Amino acid sequence: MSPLATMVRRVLGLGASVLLSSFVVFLVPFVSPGDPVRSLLRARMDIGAADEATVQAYAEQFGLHDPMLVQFGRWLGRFATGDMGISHISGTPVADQVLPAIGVTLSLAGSALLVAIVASILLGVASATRAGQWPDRLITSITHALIAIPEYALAPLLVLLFAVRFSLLPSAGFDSPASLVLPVFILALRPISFFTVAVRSGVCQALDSEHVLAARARGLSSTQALVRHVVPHGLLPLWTMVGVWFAGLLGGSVIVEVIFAIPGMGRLIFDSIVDADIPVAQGGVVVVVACAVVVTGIVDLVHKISDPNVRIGVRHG
Amino acid sequence: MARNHSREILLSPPAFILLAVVILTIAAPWISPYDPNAQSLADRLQAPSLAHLLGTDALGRDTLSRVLHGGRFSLSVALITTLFSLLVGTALGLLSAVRGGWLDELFLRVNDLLLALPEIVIALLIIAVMGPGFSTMVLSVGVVAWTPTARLVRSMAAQALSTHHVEASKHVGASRWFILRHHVLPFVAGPVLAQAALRFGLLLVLLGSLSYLGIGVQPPQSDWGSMLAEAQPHAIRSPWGMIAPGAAIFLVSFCVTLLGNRITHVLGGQDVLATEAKAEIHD
Amino acid sequence: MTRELEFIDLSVSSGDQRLLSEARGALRAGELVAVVGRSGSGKTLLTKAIIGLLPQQLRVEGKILLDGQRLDQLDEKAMDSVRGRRISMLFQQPKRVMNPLLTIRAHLLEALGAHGWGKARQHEDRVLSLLEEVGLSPAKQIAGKRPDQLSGGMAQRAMLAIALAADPEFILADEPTSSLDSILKSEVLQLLRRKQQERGVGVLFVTHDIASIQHIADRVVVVSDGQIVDQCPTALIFSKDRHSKTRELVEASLPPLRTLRATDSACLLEAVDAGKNYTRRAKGSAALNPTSLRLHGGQVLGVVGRSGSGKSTFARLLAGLEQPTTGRIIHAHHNGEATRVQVIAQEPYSSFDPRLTIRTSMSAAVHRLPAIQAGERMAQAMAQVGLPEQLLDRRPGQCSGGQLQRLAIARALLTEPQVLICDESTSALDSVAQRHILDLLLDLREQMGLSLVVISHDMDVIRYVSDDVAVFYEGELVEHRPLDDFLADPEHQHSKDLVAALDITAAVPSAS
Amino acid sequence: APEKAADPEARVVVANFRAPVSNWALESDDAYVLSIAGCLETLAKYDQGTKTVEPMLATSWKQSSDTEWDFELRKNVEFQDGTIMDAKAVAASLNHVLKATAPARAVNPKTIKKVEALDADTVRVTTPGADPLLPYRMASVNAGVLSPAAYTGKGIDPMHHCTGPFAPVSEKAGQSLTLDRNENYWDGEVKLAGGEIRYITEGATRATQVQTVEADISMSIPATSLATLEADDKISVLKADSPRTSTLYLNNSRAPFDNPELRKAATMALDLPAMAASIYEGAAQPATGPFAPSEPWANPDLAVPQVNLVEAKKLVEASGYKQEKPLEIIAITERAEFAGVGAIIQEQFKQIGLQANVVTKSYGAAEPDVLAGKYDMILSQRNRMIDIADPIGFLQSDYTCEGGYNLSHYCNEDYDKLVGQALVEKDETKRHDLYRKAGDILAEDAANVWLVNEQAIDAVGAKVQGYVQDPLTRYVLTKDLAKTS
Ligand SMILES: Nc1ncnc2c1ncn2[C@@H]1O[C@H](COP(=O)(O)OP(=O)(O)OP(=O)(O)O)[C@@H](O)[C@H]1O
Ligand SMILES: Nc1ncnc2c1ncn2[C@@H]1O[C@H](COP(=O)(O)OP(=O)(O)OP(=O)(O)O)[C@@H](O)[C@H]1O
Ligand SMILES: [Mg+2]
Ligand SMILES: [Mg+2]
Repeated sequence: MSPLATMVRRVLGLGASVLLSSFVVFLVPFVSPGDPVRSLLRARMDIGAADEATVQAYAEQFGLHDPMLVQFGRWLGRFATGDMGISHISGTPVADQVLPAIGVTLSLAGSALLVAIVASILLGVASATRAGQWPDRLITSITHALIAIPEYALAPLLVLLFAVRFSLLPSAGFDSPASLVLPVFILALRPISFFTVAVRSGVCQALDSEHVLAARARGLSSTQALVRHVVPHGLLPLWTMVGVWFAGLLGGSVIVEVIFAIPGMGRLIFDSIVDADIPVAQGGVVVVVACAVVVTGIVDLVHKISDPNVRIGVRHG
Repeated sequence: MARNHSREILLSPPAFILLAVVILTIAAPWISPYDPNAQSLADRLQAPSLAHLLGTDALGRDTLSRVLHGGRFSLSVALITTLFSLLVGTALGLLSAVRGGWLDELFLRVNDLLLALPEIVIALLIIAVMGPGFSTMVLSVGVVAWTPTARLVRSMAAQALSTHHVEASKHVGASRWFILRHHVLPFVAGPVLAQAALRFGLLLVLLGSLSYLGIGVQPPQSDWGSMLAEAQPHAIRSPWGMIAPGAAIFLVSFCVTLLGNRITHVLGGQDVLATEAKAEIHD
Repeated sequence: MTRELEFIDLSVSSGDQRLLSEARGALRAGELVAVVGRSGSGKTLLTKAIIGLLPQQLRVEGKILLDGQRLDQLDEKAMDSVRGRRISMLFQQPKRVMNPLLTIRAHLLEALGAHGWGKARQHEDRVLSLLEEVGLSPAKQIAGKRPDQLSGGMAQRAMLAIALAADPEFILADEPTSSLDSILKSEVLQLLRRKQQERGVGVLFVTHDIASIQHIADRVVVVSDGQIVDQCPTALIFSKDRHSKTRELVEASLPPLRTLRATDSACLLEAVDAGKNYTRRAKGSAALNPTSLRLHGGQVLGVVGRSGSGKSTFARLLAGLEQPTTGRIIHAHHNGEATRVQVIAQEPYSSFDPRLTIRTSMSAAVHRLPAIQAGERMAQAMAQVGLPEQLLDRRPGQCSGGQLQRLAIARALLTEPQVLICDESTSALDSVAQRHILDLLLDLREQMGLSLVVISHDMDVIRYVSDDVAVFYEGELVEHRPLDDFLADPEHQHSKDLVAALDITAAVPSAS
Repeated sequence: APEKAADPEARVVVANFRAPVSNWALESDDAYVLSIAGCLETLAKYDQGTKTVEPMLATSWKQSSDTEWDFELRKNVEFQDGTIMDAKAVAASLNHVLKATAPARAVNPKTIKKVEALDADTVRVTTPGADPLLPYRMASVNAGVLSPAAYTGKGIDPMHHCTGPFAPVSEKAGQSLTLDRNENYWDGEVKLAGGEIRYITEGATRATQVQTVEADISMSIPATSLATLEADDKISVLKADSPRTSTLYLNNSRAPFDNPELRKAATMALDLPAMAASIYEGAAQPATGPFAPSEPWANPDLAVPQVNLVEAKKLVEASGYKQEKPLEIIAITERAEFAGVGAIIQEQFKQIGLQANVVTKSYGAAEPDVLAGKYDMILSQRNRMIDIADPIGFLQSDYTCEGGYNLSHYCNEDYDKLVGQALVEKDETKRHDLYRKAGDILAEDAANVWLVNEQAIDAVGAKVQGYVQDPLTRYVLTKDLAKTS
């Protein structure tokens, strides 16, 4: 398939994904129990019953009692002009909530992945170059253990240890580099395992490949060959995974965001769905989906350009 | 899988531990020292003792009994969702690989979408609609859980189908069924089984996180995740309440991952985690 | 004193198994020594053992002397400065041994020991002159390319430039030409010989094909089952009283002894303006331009052409594995049944599922028959290809390449084909095994009246089996004539090149 | 030891349980955040110590007719942006809240007809009917006053637009509000250089923050963290009766709890002290009735209901109730402790022969059924003095036959009559008397089971000085709050 056709398909796919996901989110208040307008009012004010007139007036203000498709059409019309709508709770533009949140999450997910990349390169190379020996077995065990850790159990324990007990790190928030340490560490755990395995197998494969042997025959020392020929190849499979994980972490760090009181995307979506603030939830989901599709698309593209195995394609015949 | 292979898998330490956990949880009603819901408000938040091996929780309920009973819930939900995703994922993955065309295209798009929407957000949407509970949990996780399996099956089946030997078989007149049965399924089965083990572990943790967030299992029922959530506020005074269910989730998930890894290992494959990674590289 | 690379009692073992035992020999500067032997005989092990790059699990014993200095006792660091600088290597698959992420320039700089920051500029002249020396121009442009952007021949030349970069005294060449087509092969061989003589380098040239090196090698060393069984000056290799293993190799490279021509019979298969364009766009060159051709019963059609010239595409169209985008393929009907066509693929190891027994794989062809009948048919097919029935219960990993290729033929025979298309079916095999398969094919034609389409980039093969030759060039059938006419008077420029290449590598008459 | 001197450069960090969600709309609960921050001030102020409404931005007020109140503004009060606070600005602020689509609970068109500036220093508030509680309303945070410049096209901008001791200077969305000392504060010198309000909705995290000294004051500490904090000698834990009572609402409108005998049995079955001591960690008092004992209108003679299983069983039998299927206790998910409370109730009901299941639901999901009277029991909690320090709103909406929030669907004409009288009673003592009688009727009828009176718990770090706890969570950063270095 030509690059242009791929691009067009991707863009169409992106549009479809965004539309579909926003519609799914949009449906939630229509099919879930409870009155969404009262939910919205409750989010503005403490538990208590709003009287019917208030509910009516409030619904009127945001057109919440219009037929479903009319509402969705209105949202779409606005969205087409780049306007994500108005939050039903704060009455402010959705973008004002979504953009800071995505910023927070981007830096959180970005740092976590950065940590994971660095750690996994070290671990993966260390274990591949000692394949079958104890460092390899140890690292492999660690990678298997990391994914089994329930982060919601580990995070509170780490807070108790590092924040409460030793006062080394802040227990929550998102303002100083120190406040990033624990959440980033916890978010990085799982990617570290997956990345390490990818790097390890990539490096193992590269170690076995003939071009590394040829490089040695050219007079490169084993370290030089490792740095110049093995590791770059070992890392090729990593980049696609980074893309996928990046996409996943954008909205998927709810637990960490809740535990560490971080005003990120996962939390924003979580709260807005709970409070029935659908424009915000829609905006959040759309941005997450769009970012995810774009990121995976870019990674795919980079992968296609950078990985010669993919670039050449498998010969038929 | 050859017989000695199965033996190598089944006679391993993780398999024993898992078996023990499963037996203990199944037998929970008979072996647990207390009724998991029996409260004794006077004996709350006790440290481990002879009377309560793992101490008591905030309502004075025996933590050990609750971990055992909670395991029934946690493990069965995780098992059901894993089986569900295994069946659905394998069927759809095969279909997509074999049929190709628009079906495959549709499959890829749906996958892209589900990949872009974090699992927990999807779970949240479903819970918002259906309210929390057992079936919601299974459904909300099941909706997404099949995709990694399907992607793996699709990519492996496509890989199997594009081999020279399949082409050779086809050309000498092998039927579709012959190819599926001899060339594709044996190729796919091992990694998929290994991945299912891995998925079970991951799902156990994910389901726990729903309960932890309070949108999963609802009291008075409890699973390991909700036990963790209940115990967290008391963590300083009584860390056992958190450590026990946390360790249970970790132990089961870890063992089952090791087991999955053993499967790929005896099949001469890579690390089980790579099955998940392979599933991610698509299109 | 001439420089000398000597190995004494060199053994390589894996566990208790001796893979190479007590090899002894020497290579002097300015000399080209051919190491010949069948696949798996230990040729590669020998070269890797000399340069000290065997995998760690293999144990090496014996002495390796470079100008009297014990290489086997050097530490890794010292060895690093021998490799590339004093002894370098050439490999069979140039693209696979180059780092696909790096440019040719980067490879050359590495070989020059100049891969640091800022050193590139200083050595640019050296890089370009090396490339020009091996006939790669414009050098500047080629230096900037990555391996996958080069053709096979160019890559092999680049490989040679890399090997020559640090001005080594010895080059160990492990089958550097066996993946090239005849024309390229002769070009590269000549280039190698020239450079070797100009620079006075000692070359150890590994091959399984005596014919290809008979004009350039000074001496021949014959390896069989991990042992050096024979060595002598090249000229003496053809004498009748040499070691039996030597004879075997020599015979496999002999010119055709047969000039049997099948009598014309009915047309089985006909291509009428059949062409194929893989891309959907109308523009852009088609993989195969419209081609017309007839195939008769019992005929052997040899198909030659460079890589990418459309040979396989044509074969796939004939076999019905692909639908032509223009024209059509007409199958003759005989007793109401259309002509049955079967294809034998190139790679013996990939044409059987490694997890299944051969029997299961074979049963694909007869799984619709009752079990007993199917078993009988398989036994019969095995007999036809001259293999014992026990082989059926092995897995592909337990069979040799030659056996697998026979098994592939047996599987094809199960469908009772009238036409057998062999797409490079022997090029992965050593010359002896290749000869055996070709003989088997000719036998089958003899016995069963099979028509054969033999696709090969190796003119020796074509000449050995064909009645008629079809030459493809850039997706076009440029020549289609009886073999003798073709050899005597090739018309198309490409055909002329092919025939000329044949002369250079042609075997001398057996009486010598 | 002698108290250390306060540091004039010190800033105090407050971990607040509430995050502003409504773009600082004063009719919403965001007003509480601004009030806690020491930014937003009101004309009057309810003093927790004296239990009276006292002057703040207004120096005095008088009722010029049954429905008209004139507030005399304090002179020379400047907004933090330097503009003068005059009657026009005050009227504009209040009218803004009155015009809101979703108006505030205490300040809305039903309680206030109009607000106008009589002259530069006098604001007239007109009520639809006689309302002795108007000064209370004007003390609610929703009646806060902001500079005219705060009302922008894009909503409310509080930065430097209040009158209070602290001026907001910047906000990190979803995280915190930073404030600096108001050098020109009308009520004198402000001791702290500034402060920060951090929005931390997770209770456990708030508790941790004060332990780690990331926060100086953590508000609304969850009961579960209480023991830990109390064990920490660097932290003082302040408790006060809050106007919230956790209540097991019984559906009075349908079987079986339309039978008062059965409701009484339910009350007798529950061991409230044990509940308060366990789930609530002693951070709540077993309830004696609809009011907390510390409230002026509570009946001091009411005692915590005694567990009496024998009597309760008898009542159940006497009621003739035959249980066919288990009753349902809805525990709302918004309050984590209700799951445990529900579990306890389930156990204790079992002992008097009532089978019940606990189902957890979000309040939003449960509300339609509850309001429609389609439920058995729901665990919820209710603030009696939302926004104003008087229970009349609560008594009216929650228990009168026509009450807008009568979850228990309770209806008693005698009760309604008492509430009607209280509504127009100007004399405070008499009014409180009426409240008490109304409360007695509720208790007598066992309208619901009032479980525990919750307490407001704040945790305060050792360096903080001059912190006065406000159970209604309105005032935290005050001019007198200080911190040692
Ligand atoms: N790393 C290894 N471990 C064990 N056995 C090996 C290893 N490498 C090669 N061998 C075995 O050693 C023998 C000689 O192998 P070698 O690669 O030298 O053959 P070759 O003569 O180069 O064959 P070809 O012409 O196919 O390249 C073979 O039987 C091979 O299976
Ligand atoms: N499935 C395919 N899709 C697209 N292009 C193809 C496909 N198969 C072959 N081609 C292209 O068609 C052209 C002819 O290929 P073909 O395989 O027929 O060459 P060949 O003569 O068999 O070469 P070789 O000697 O390398 O096997 C080449 O340019 C090739 O890249
Ligand atoms: Mg070799
Ligand atoms: Mg080909």
